[in-house]
Amino acid sequence: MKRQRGRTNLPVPAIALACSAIAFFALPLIGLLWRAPWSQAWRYINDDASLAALRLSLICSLWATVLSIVFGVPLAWLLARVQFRGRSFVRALCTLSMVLPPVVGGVALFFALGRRGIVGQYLDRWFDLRLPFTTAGVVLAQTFVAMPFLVVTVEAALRQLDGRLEDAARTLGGAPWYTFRRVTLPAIGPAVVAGSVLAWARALGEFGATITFAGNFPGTTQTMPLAVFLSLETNPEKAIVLALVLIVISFTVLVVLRDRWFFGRNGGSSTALP
Amino acid sequence: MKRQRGRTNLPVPAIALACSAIAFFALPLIGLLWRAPWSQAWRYINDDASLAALRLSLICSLWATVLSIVFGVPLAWLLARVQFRGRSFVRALCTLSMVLPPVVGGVALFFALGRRGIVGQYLDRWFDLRLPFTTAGVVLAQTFVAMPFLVVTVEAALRQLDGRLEDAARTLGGAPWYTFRRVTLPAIGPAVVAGSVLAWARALGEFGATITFAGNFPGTTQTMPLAVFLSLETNPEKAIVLALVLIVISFTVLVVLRDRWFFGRNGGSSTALP
Amino acid sequence: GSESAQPSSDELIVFAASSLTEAFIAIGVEFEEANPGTDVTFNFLGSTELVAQLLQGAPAAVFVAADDVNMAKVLDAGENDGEPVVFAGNTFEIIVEPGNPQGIHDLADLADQDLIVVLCADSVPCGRGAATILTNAGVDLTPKSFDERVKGVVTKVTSGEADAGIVYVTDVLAVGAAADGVAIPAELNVINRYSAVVTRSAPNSAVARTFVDFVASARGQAILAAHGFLAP
Amino acid sequence: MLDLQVDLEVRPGEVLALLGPNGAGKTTLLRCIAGLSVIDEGRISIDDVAVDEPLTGSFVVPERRQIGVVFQDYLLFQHLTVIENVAFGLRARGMRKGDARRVAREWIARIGLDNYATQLPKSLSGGQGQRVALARALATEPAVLLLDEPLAALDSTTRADVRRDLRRHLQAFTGMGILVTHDPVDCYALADRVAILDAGRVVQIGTLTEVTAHPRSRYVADLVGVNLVSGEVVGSALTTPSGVVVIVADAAPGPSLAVIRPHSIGLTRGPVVESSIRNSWPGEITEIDRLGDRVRVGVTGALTLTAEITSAALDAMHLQIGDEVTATAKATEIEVYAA
Amino acid sequence: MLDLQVDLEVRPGEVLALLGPNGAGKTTLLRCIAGLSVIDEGRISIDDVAVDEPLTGSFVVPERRQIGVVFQDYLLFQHLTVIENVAFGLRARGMRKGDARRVAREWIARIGLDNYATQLPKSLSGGQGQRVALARALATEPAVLLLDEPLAALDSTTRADVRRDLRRHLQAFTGMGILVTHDPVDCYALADRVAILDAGRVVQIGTLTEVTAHPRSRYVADLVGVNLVSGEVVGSALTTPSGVVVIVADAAPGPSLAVIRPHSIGLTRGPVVESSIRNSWPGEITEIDRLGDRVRVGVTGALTLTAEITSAALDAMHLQIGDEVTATAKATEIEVYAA
Ligand SMILES: Nc1ncnc2c1ncn2[C@@H]1O[C@H](COP(=O)(O)OP(=O)(O)OP(=O)(O)O)[C@@H](O)[C@H]1O
Ligand SMILES: Nc1ncnc2c1ncn2[C@@H]1O[C@H](COP(=O)(O)OP(=O)(O)OP(=O)(O)O)[C@@H](O)[C@H]1O
Ligand SMILES: [Mg+2]
Ligand SMILES: [Mg+2]
Repeated sequence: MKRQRGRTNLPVPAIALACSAIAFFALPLIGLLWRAPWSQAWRYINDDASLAALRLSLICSLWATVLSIVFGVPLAWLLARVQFRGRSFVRALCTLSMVLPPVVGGVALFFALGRRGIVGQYLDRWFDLRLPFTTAGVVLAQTFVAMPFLVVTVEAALRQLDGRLEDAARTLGGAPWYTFRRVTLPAIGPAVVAGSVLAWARALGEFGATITFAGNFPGTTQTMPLAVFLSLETNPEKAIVLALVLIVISFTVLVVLRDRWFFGRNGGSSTALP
Repeated sequence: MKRQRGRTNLPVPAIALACSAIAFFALPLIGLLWRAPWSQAWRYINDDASLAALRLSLICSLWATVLSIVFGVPLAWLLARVQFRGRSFVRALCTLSMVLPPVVGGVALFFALGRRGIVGQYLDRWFDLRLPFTTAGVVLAQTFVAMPFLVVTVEAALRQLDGRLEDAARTLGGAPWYTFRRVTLPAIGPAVVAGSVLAWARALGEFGATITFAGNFPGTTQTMPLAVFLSLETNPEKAIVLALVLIVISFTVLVVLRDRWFFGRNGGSSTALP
Repeated sequence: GSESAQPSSDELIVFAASSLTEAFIAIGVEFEEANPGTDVTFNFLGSTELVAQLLQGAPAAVFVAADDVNMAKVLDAGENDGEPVVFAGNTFEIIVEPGNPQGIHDLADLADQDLIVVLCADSVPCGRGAATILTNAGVDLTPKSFDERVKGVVTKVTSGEADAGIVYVTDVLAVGAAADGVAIPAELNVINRYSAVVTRSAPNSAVARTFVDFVASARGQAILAAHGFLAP
Repeated sequence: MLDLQVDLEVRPGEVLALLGPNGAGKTTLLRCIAGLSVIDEGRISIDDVAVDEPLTGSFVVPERRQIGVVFQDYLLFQHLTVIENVAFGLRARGMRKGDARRVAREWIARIGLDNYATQLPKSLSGGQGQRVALARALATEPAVLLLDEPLAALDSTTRADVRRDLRRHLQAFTGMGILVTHDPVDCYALADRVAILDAGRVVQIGTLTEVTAHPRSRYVADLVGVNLVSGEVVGSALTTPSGVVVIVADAAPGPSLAVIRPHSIGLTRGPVVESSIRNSWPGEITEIDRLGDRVRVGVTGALTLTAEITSAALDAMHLQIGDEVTATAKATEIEVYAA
Repeated sequence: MLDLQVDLEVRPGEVLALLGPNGAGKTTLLRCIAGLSVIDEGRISIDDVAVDEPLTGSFVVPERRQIGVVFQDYLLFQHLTVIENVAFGLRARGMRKGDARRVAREWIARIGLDNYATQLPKSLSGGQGQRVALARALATEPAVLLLDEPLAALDSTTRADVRRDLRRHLQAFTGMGILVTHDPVDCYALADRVAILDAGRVVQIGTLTEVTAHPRSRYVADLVGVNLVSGEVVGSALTTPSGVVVIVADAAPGPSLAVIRPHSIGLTRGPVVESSIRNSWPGEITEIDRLGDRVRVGVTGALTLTAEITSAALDAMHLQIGDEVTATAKATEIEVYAA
């Protein structure tokens, strides 16, 4: 209840491991900062192409996150709560895009949604809708690689949740959807936020599937990682600066969404009894 | 308790969304299967280089997963349970490698652990230890990109867990480490498994950081995604076959680890009171 | 936002091999000045990736390949409109760290077991070139890595992780002081041919053809030469 | 795990108390009625509407059943404040937010937790949590109330208050109530009839007076605090399976149960030599429970009996645990009925 | 939230019962003793070793305190079977697996759950869960036992059995016990002394007889089932703050408390005209609780009183809720003591 005296709880070896992990993540960042051409930084950032890429990256990754949540949370719910034949198969299917080398993912997306793809050819023929090489294509490619992270995280949380809380809500007259929205979702809040962060970060960093499926057109499909990658070919210093911009942005978002927002207002132990 | 009559619980719109998501993941796979050159498949697979890449991929991704668990779980614990200044910052730091385009991640690893890197130069000078261009380098690169997925997932689960269960264990004489191993870990089992699967999948599909930091040498650093990518340049059909092999393997692992294994023997609602 | 990359009438989309990036950006600027109202957009990627995208219906008006193999793929698929124009060549150099601390002076020096040498993979043009050169020189070496991109080799050398590699002359030039080049004798060297073609789906093939002609023109050649490319 | 076979009817306006040992299936039965568990055969109907009937496949989902449930472990929503918890059912049934909060606030006042309205459940004590769970279930004014040990964690003062409130509520309402409890006081105060459940079967049902007058199981006997002996009556003697003889007055022959009330049992030191009292069982004192000015003394011999004597008598006789005593009872004070 | 200021001492071998209204701080106090919550000032010591003393900064972590805790909501480990739960503490303290299981199995037999040994807690009923929690805490034979309502969810038969077992255990053991309960029977059976906690303060402490003889709070009076009146004694009359006069025999002047036992209160219809009985308070019947052959009748007038009469008397007088009656009590039967 009060102070934390004597209550760290973590054994020393665990802290040592955790700190090594932190160092492991910090060192490459320090490396980037160390090698960054600070005098040139502003010039590299304040460049139309870079800014356009940044804008596009933010918009697309946000859309991809929204799509991941809208489709991924119900999917996780289905996987966690409905017993059906082939559930393991469906679960594996939905983690597919994580193991696929992203470029292959892009090629697979072509086969599905490209001009000659299974579904894409009809989209083209009937609706005159072409997804490859468009901003929508970027969003799709990002969603394809990012959504599994949300699904897996949320499913795990649903399984950890006491289903009887939902029972209680239903006896109070909560229809399934109401119950889900007002009981299930808040209870698994930390996991949904965590999953969204994972998906967002993955979408923001997406490179291979995007460049393959959506191409690399400044302003419409050239996202920040593509800009970074291409700068690496021509101007490694600029690449470092742009990568740092990407890092700073995600840092800002994650740090600003502090613990309180991040993990709901009860900040932990949300399935506890009084 | 008994049958599932009348207890699907999921509202129809949610099922519709979930099914769309499944279709979205299934289509690209179907596309790959459709375009796969089945007559040649066996020849492409049963090829020394492919088999070596496959072996290396499995070994490295397994190691990366193990390292992610060993370092990532304590890190998640630290982030979830210890209140310290700059916690949000550390958390953001540990999701860094998710937003970094993988190639830049590889370059950043050079800056940290390479021959001229911040730490790497001393490893080289004092221990004659060089990580780039080695299998260990592959494992490191994969760990760098994969661990955040485990950390974020496990942290969310720890926050969802009722901390008083750990209290109970401590009053029974469980030292922190014992309590963690026997109470905390099993209770967040689903999330640790989910996080490990995410990390493993991400490691298995890792391409950019690996080729940058560890290079591409058959037998020591050429993993499956690298083999797939290189084949894509010369022999796209072979690339599809190899990608399918990667998919089949991860499918097998995920389906074989069925619900029971996957989510612990209580299969859900693990924080319920009797 | 789902703005499309489908071109408007005065927009010209050029798919160009990434080794041409600096040179073509300069050419693009001059071309736009010379043809008011046109707007050139480049998609710089590895030739192979460009071919893959082209075959998937990417909206390119001009395709520029770094080697004959990739150009052949486009021709085989019938995606071209007219014959390709060879407009430049590129040769190879040994890339070493600034100041050449390891004292590498010829191909034979690369065979030293203590050196960390990286090459391009066989599947990409620069890898095939390097392999031919080493065969020509009778040098047998085991590199540490076969990179999938020539820039990967460059990055490894400029970041100090590798001691040497075999890359295009233009690549060494592009990184400036970050690396030095060691010339490879012409009799051992290989020339890589760059060619450009107007695509079948080009919405305004006239403008596209004007661009190809501009690249092959004296002004285009001058810019290319300034970036280290050889005449065709 | 549990094989539950129950045939029960609760009339509108009636409250049925459900009693039974731990693990008897009380909670499970409530879950079936609420629609949270599904039955394999038979029929559950509410107001003559079959809400669960496997034969016809009819099943009404829980949220359509107009039930209120107080769960044994409360199951409060940890992310909602106390007032939001109480208002939940009203909101779920479509009441506007402001109205729902007003009603909820009244309920919170009634359970005496005004100061906690905007707190999260995790900052409540056990008893406070139980009161919130009760208010949450009652707030929707359901047609069927299912209460699983709703007063167990309350302190004595609060329990009396809440019980009184609950009685008022149950009397006013025309629906059915089923109340699981281990406290006979709750049954007396709240229930019209009592059903005793054991291992998934109803072993006794009736008004409280009927059930307590003629207990048919050790559970009920313990509950109402009487001694129960079962055996075979021949003539005026009831013989237990272990061979102990209990002399009784006018009993029909056959398998029977005998009730011996604790205060009709007397204790003497040493054997009873000559007396009008026909029954005497030697034994050892195993338990002494003081309850105000009366004392319950457990005597274990061939029979295990509880006698109730005054504190004064206990002190005068200097009785202690371990002492050898004889328990005596007049045959006329033993009530016998067919098993 | 809670401001807890307590000064308590429990001697080795002694069991202290902790009673008090919901939210009084009982659970919080146990958590502090267990080392799960930290105190701001003062000192907690076990066997003369300070385990928590902010002034000196000394703090002994929970796992070093040799305590056993039964939590109010059990907190069983859901991923471990019943036997693994019970064996947990033994294993944590380094006992070999086989030995730990053997000891655990004995405990499980003692709580009557042999059939459930290899089941997971989620397949237990509430009462069964509580028994497992109890066995888990007792199995390590701790020096200090902290029991938070350990018998609340048990049925009456099991409760008596477990209580007897617990008493045997507590008597045999030389450590200290603190027992939170709302049931006076538990206090009688298990505790040597009783402390009454209210709003974080100890309001009364002493042997059970002392505390129940002279209750100092409505909570205790309700608990032991007596009526408590507080006021100012002048001469032979105690006057409550609301002005009601209670005639008492020989009392010292000053602020006082008066206990009126329910069975010394009589009820008559209409006003009492002439009687040797000096006290008579008119009121309305608000409650009738039948408890076997006795009935508790709540009368609310200027005072709120509970009278205990026989069922026969109740039926003879046809008393019903809402009837106007007069409650009477002899001055000599009212016990008065300084507040
Ligand atoms: N989820 C479950 N899986 C398997 N068995 C269960 C489950 N829940 C309960 N049981 C079993 O069903 C039986 C009845 O349990 P139930 O909870 O209905 O008992 P109860 O009468 O409510 O007991 P208590 O008074 O202790 O709460 C018990 O033997 C229990 O072990
Ligand atoms: N985690 C918490 N945060 C804030 N306040 C709390 C917390 N836990 C308990 N409280 C408050 O502390 C007070 C004492 O709670 P505690 O659980 O100790 O009561 P208790 O005496 O055990 O009551 P009960 O008999 O109902 O279990 C209560 O008013 C409660 O609201
Ligand atoms: Mg129950
Ligand atoms: Mg408590």
